[in-house]
Amino acid sequence: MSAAVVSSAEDLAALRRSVRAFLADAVPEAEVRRLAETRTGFDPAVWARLAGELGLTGLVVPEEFGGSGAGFAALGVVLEEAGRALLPAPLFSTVVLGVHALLLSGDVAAQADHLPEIAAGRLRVAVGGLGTGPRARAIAGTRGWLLEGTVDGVLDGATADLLLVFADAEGGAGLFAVPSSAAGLSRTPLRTLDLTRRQARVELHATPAALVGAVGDGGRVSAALLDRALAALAAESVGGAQRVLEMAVEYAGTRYQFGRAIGSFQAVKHRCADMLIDVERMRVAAEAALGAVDAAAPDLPVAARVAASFCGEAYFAAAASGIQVHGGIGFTWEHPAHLYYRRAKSAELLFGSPAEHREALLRQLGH
Amino acid sequence: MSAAVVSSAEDLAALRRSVRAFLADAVPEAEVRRLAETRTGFDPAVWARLAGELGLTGLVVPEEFGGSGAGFAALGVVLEEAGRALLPAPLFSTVVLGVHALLLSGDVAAQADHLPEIAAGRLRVAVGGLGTGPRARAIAGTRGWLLEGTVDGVLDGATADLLLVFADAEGGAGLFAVPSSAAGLSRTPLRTLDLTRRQARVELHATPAALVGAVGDGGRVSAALLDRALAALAAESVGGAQRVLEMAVEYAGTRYQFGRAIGSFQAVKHRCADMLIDVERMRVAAEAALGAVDAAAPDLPVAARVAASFCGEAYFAAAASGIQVHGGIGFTWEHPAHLYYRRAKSAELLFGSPAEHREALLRQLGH
Amino acid sequence: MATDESLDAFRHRVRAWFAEHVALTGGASDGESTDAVDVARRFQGALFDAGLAGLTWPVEYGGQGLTTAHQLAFNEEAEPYVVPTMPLLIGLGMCAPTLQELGTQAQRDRHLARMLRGDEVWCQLFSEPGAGSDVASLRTRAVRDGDDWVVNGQKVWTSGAQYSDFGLLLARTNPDVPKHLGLTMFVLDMRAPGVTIRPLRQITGGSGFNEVFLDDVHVPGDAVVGDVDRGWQAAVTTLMNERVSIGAGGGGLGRRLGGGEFAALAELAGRRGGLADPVLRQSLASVFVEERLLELLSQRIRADVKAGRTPGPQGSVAKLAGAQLARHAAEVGLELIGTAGTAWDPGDRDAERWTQALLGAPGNSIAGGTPEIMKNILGERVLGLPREPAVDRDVPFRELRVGGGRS
Amino acid sequence: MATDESLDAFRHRVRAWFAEHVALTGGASDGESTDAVDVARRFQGALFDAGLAGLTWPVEYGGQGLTTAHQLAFNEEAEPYVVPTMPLLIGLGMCAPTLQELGTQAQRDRHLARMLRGDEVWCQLFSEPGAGSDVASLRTRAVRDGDDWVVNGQKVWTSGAQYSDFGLLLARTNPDVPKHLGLTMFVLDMRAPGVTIRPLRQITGGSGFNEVFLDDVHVPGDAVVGDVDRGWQAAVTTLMNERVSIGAGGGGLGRRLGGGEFAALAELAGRRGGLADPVLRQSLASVFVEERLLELLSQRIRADVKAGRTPGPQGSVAKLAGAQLARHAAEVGLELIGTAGTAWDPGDRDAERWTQALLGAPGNSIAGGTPEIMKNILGERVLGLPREPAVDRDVPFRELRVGGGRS
Repeated sequence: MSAAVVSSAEDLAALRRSVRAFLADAVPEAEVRRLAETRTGFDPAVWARLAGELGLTGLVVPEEFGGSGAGFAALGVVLEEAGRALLPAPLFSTVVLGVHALLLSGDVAAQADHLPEIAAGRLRVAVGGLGTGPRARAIAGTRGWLLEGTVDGVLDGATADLLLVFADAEGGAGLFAVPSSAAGLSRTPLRTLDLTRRQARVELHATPAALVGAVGDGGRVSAALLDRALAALAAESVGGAQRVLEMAVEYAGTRYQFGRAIGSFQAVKHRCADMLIDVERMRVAAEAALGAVDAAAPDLPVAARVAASFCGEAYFAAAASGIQVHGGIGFTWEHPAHLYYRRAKSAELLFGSPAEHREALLRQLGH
Repeated sequence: MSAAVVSSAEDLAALRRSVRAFLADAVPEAEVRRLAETRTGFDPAVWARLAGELGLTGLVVPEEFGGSGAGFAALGVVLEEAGRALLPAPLFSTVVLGVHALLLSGDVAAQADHLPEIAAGRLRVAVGGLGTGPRARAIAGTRGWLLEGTVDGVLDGATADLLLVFADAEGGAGLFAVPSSAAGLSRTPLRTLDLTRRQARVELHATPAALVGAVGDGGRVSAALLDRALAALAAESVGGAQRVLEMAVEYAGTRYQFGRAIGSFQAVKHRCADMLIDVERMRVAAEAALGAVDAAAPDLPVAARVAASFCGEAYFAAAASGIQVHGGIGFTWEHPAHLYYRRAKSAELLFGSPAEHREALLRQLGH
Repeated sequence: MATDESLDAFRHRVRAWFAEHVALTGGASDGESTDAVDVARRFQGALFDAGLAGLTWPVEYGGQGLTTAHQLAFNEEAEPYVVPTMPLLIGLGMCAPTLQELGTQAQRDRHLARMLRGDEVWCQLFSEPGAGSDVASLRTRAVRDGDDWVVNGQKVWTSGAQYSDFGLLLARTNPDVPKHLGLTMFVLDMRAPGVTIRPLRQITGGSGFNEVFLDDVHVPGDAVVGDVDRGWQAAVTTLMNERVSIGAGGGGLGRRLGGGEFAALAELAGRRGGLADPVLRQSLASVFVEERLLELLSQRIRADVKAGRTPGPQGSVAKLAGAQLARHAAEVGLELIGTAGTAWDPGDRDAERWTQALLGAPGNSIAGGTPEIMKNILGERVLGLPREPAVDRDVPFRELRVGGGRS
Repeated sequence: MATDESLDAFRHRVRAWFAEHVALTGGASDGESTDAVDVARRFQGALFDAGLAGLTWPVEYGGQGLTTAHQLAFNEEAEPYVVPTMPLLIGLGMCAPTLQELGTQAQRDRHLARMLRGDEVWCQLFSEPGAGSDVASLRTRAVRDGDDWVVNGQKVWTSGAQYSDFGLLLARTNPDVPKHLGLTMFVLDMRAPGVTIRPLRQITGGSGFNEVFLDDVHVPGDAVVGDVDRGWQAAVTTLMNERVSIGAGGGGLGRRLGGGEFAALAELAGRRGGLADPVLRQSLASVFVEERLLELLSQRIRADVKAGRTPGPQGSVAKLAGAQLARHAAEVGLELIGTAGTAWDPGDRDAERWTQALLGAPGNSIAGGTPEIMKNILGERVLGLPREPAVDRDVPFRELRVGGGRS
């Protein structure tokens, strides 16, 4: 289905069905495992179909730039399904971070350059410098901006066609675009806890870069982008946690020990109930954050931190609990449980720890 | 039995039996409840028997001052039993805080004045200024020291015959003795969360006081006393938590719902097991702290903070869990469960919160 | 009565009524004092006279026969006011729907309109000392005496027994069949001879519940609700209505959601110190998160009810999360107060408030369904996990071991 | 051999032996590589030659017939060294005591001295894919074939299968009786035709366990340990010895206690920042407390063993607390490392260590008894709470639903 008209509950449900069906068919667990062993970590053919058949790379790209102009409600549905399937593809990096960095920058020229390419599935974007690690510096040279420094933990940074890097210039922080072919750019894949999401170290040595938006506006853009990233990650985590819960319930209902399905034992039943309680709370937290983006609510930073601090811990707790329900089989390599366990802990720490999110939340609340 | 010879495991077991039997007979639950409604909160006749028949007020008083010269191993046994029975009596204030403040002060004259009286059961002592609240000041007047200020939360402060107050003088902190008859002394009972342990606000207005030990030595004495207080409180808490566990297990084994003893349901069984796990850990924590006092181990401050930070939270968790096992009956006034719940939360906060104990622990460890 | 009235006109009428009768609202509503009951009766009577009581009830029972949309409009208009009808909620929310569904015509005619006017206050007598989570194991006996019944036994956790006119009583009428099959529901006149009510003091010192002793209480034969020996089905109807009524309110014993635990704690921290402590800041933020999630769950439940959907698992989740929040907030409050939370001057309202909150937490967690029962419901009814092997399903009640508990 | 030797003389002999054979100690001992097994065999052989193996075993089985005091003296002298006998522990700690107690004279004569010399390495084959916590529901069949038996089935979680010479096998010999009554224990030659061993890869990437497939494996009649159909009692004996052996080590799968999680984390915090963060300081202090309590529990267990007392509940408590500490420490480690714990340069040993610790935590919690099973043990055997109603006690195994689990 095209994502062109995605607004009503029925549209969202249809979008969910089509994404779920596609992923079940194109990226089943065996394929996720296979891709985890490859160099790039994703399948360009699947990426092309995600962009073409499903229109996902253009989902939130405004219509004037060739996209569907959908909002975070629709994006949340897609990410929930991607999280459920552990889809290894540069979706989060390109569609959540890349597209929204460009949109938030307000730089119409850069948008016109890149968004249609993204929507068409021809450009994959990674964003660096969003987190709290070391940042690059931007120096105004005679022939334009040059970037210098190292940026760690760039999602899909090794395979992106375009890097958008938050860097500190003399007049303040700014967002800079660096094509993958730029001089002085080197990208090193890192070892990752999460086998289904790649990260890279990006080193910049006098690397020519194009300013996107204005110097001094980078702080605003990165803060707003972070809120959106947290909301999106929460949605993705809901999908993963829901799947973990379903696997646990299915196992508990069909695994017999001591003459009974183990799910009839209160210890297991209540463990599943605790997971359900957390998943339900994750869901409302994520939906509130997504809704706050779509409503341009002033409350968004609060909603985003609530979602981030809760969903990070709850997803990991659910993933760990899911392994416990499975017992021995749950900690074997062959069982998918550990893929979620890895993803969950990685998500918990990706944009700051839950404690950091809570501290930020309290500041947002004016305390 | 006399506490004169208390050293071996057999002696300690005998001490435990005699204290438990005495308390079961002299201060059963109905009596604890009755005393909770009285003005002073304890029964002088029982106090006299604790001092006389059981020799508890002299238990840790050195033999040269008329006591038994026992150590913290024996004191811990007594306190565990007192905590188990929720004994409402000024035992902790007099025997733990009062006796050890005098012993730690090194002031032989003050010891000779007061310890024999304590051992004989004729003097009840309260100690103020040990915690983190506001402290009194000590002013050197022409006729000796005068104390000025308010000290909050003095255990058994309203009924003690003698107050020992840590106060700040010009040359540093010191310990000062104030008889209950002193001029300018006023004592106000406070409302307490724990119905079985009284606390008072002590106000001092130009109150004459006798210096115990040396000015400038008060910091050392109060730190050493705090370690002992934490070890003692942990022992008391073990007794309470153990009793809470026993009540829960007894109820779970005899209460039938859905045709089964509720203790056969894993939710209840595992709740009791969790309580057991905590009680066992409380026990080793408390014993290590008591042992560190007796061994004069340099590790004592660490052992004391380990015991305090763990036992405070674990006792309260056990008390709350015990109520849950009892269901509706557990949150009625008539059931003893809430007396332990109140005691546990009070113990958790009495000498600082668990978070404060953990921070102090890390400092003790040199970090 | 007002079926032709447009929704807008109705809304305006409600708004005007509240503006005019504001003096009737906002009174003490702790639900325990008889004063609160009088306030509730007067308010409900005025509402009835204005044609604003029982909006969605059938006209034949004294209701207005209006739509859910009218009810929601009413609720929205009522939002700014403290509506003092708490003492009537069990009657109107649980007992009346049961009578509507299962009562005889005579029972409906006699009671429903009076309940709606606030002339009759009702309570519910199901739980017993030996039958808590397992209500169906109750032992109160009703024995035939000609056309009548004689009831003996003891009930417990009866909210509002002391001021109620009537109660829905569940009693055992056949002990020779399995426990669910021998129960019957009755209308009990709370003033009948042999009914003795004793307040049950809780940890907090308050007495929101009662014990009710039934000694040779005569109940007329026409007081049976539904069929003899089919009382369990009737009780399930009553409890379903309880769940809907609690669920719509957002879970947690009528606890007002977004009641501002975080706001109160943040204010406390600002006043007594604590906002500068990074560790306490973590606790404060956690309370905010828990509270926010509870609000969101409650919104979801209300949206479901509004849309006519059966609420999902959020009701049970909200009950559990609400109890957890209450305890957590109380613990954080006490930690902010520090040692003064163990002993305080009677004038220290902070210590009073948060120690009371701490003492109320266990009741909050247990009443209305223990966490164990709520998790069974989530595990079995929502997740579809298998039940425990039943050891009491096919055993005559007489042979079943019930209650007990010596400690 | 050395029964006249005084305890002091013995201690000196041990000390001298270790000083002389220090080169044999401290080798790789991760218990997985065959290299480690060779090291273990050589060390054990030297120990045997010196008359220092099987100190408390009867002389007739190749042991020294010494007292527990001698064993403790040995342990104390061994403390400074890394004793590389991990791969032999299942054989010496679980299988050998079972043979001593239940084996035939021929079995004892054939195996015990060889095990003690390190010439035979043993493993244990109880668990199956369908029989985890419920070992007695295992499905591997042993069918009589003349005097011999033919075994078919699959075992799992078999530590050391890949380098073991023999194993204690539990198999079903009678499916027509309740599950505990139709099991028999056998000595299995791990090199027999039909035995296929496949390493089982864990979350961490390591392979500490194996699957063992048994296809028409012929087992001679004289390989039965104990009586036919009385294998459950034999297995209980084996598992009791496991518990004593784990308990004495301090719980937690041979995990070295006081292994210094706190020290490592404090060092990490000092190096990468974190000691200045009051919230992280709380986490660090909590790890210290958990670790200290675990050490104290372990001391208690050792003291009980030393005094000849049966260890109390501390063994199960230590197992649970150890797993909890392992996970907690790993989580704190990752929080200290921060975002770099999600992606790191291969040279970042901190990230490697603590992510591995996190990945190992679930196995630590499940292997050797899930928390659920440990809490059942504590609840039933220590606290005396009633068991679940048994639905499988009196049912012929053939009619029992077993295993499964589709996800």
